Amino acid sequence: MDNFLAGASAFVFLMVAAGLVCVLRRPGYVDRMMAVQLFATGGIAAMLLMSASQGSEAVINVVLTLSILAAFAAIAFVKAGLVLVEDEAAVRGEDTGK
Amino acid sequence: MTLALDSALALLFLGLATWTIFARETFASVAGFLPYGLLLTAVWLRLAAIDVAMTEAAIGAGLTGVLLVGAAARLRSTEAAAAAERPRVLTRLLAAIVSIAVAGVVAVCVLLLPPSAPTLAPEVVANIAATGVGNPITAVLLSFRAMDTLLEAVVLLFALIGVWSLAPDRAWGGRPGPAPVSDPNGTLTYLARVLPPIGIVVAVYILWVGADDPGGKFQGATILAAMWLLVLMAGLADAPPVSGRGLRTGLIIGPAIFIAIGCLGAVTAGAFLAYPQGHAKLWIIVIEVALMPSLAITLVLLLVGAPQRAMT
Amino acid sequence: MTSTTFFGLCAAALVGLGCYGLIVNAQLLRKLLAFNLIGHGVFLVCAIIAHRGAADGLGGDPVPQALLITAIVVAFAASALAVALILRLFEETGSASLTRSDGLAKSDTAEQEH
Amino acid sequence: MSGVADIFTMALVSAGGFFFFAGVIGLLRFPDACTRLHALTKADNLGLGLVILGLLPQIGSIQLALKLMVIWFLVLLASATCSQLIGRAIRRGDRSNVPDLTDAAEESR
Repeated sequence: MDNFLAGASAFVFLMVAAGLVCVLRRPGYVDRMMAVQLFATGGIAAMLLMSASQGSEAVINVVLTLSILAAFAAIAFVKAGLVLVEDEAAVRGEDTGK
Repeated sequence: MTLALDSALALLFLGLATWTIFARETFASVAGFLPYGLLLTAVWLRLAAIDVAMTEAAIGAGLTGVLLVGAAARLRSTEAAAAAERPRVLTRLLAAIVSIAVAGVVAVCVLLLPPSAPTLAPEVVANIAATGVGNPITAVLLSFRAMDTLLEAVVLLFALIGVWSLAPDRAWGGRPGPAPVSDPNGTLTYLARVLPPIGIVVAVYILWVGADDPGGKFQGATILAAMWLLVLMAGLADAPPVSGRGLRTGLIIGPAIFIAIGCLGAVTAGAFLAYPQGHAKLWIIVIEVALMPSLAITLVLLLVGAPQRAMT
Repeated sequence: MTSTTFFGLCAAALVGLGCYGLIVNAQLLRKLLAFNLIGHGVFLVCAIIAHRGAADGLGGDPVPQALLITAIVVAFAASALAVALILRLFEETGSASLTRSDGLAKSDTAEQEH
Repeated sequence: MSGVADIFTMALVSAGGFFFFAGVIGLLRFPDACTRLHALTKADNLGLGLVILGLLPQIGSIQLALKLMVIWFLVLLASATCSQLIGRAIRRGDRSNVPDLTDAAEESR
């Protein structure tokens, strides 16, 4: 069972890596934001699998901390990116949709 | 399978580190740094350093990332000038040679570590009963090496004084950050109302389990700080003026109690920061509980930076 | 190869990457990022030494691990101070690199710009 | 009994892994930012949910199981907020679909 979980964890890590490669290769803020969000979900899934394969119960607390802080960091990043996008839209003088 | 996991982890980890260094824009580079911090947490877990993993998850991945994101957004306009300043090929080549040499030295040191590693673990295990706590790292942090922890809290305060002293004259003692803009119907506002109560409960829980399991005041304080920052980010509250008396009291109360207990130990147990016989766990918990709010306030103020707006 | 050695080599690579970024990237925030990378490399080496000292039912030597926790917090404090310095430099000069805006490339202008 | 629990875990974790895979395919193949966002948020959160559901029988106590559910809830909350903000950024006109962002950086060289 532990081997299966470790393998599943490696698989999810690789999927996240593949997603990250295609997201980061594109230009633009929106794709950067998606990269961070991809990690906030996929990274936590992979870490949960990893901690289950190690069989240590205390690790759950780490993932709990991480889920709050990763959520917070992702939102801070997306918020900053949104401000940048709006600034650029204002500079271009376009209708910002408000 | 473990090897596959380690390889996947290392591949992604080093890939993100490379991206952080070589990305063209700073914002993109920070976008790589956030997941990188998360992966570093996973690496600590693989190395069985669960307490360190939790600290990294809280401070390394969370707060440092947010700090850099904010700065990258502010420095957006310098992007073009910085890109134009890229050094010449020769410089880059020399830099690469130097870096590879440094990395090679570190790698050789890692490979040549003596087969029997020195360790203090048996001594910690032998003496942990005297402290009454079950988590060896808490025992080291707050009993065997309590001086380090005290100085760490003080270093955070000094860093904060350093940050505040960078305020321009017009904003001296004023409020940090831009004025809050709130969107009452936005999802972010909703999240900033829903998440903080959960976060506070989790923070207190993490503090409480720190006595016997991985956890403790720093991790708890970081979660508290993140919740406050979320409220600031959503514009539901304004950052306090840094000259406020209540704020400054809150900042120093934790370290002050720590020092007071240390002095008490000097009187009753014969050495600074020595705890009276048999009550070590009580004092450790008093210190942890007192330090957590002070640390949370310090972390928030370090993140929001120097004052920018004059007092009104 | 054990996973300890494996991550030790990762730490070496991290230090190398950080060094390169510190030298080559002009913008100060990028230098700070690179510096953080070097720091993480050093922390990793320290964690490996802790992991090798596993004994008496503990996953690692708790003393270096406790030191690492202190180190992570202090590194954050240093980064916060550095970011504040960079932002102030940006406010004063409109630039976030150590090169002067009149085109005279100087490496030691940190003091002059304050 | 543990055999049934193991099969349950394997099935659900594999299904979760499949949804992560599907999410990546979506990110690779979908033409514009909105559809990619759709692939990312829906598939990945479903994947995470299945993984957590699959891990539940492997976890000894109710307390730990509850913690897992809290983690799931927190991630869902955060990713819902995030994707809404990203969606707003797409609507406010990011230039990611017009390939001139990198050109602007090139010009300044």
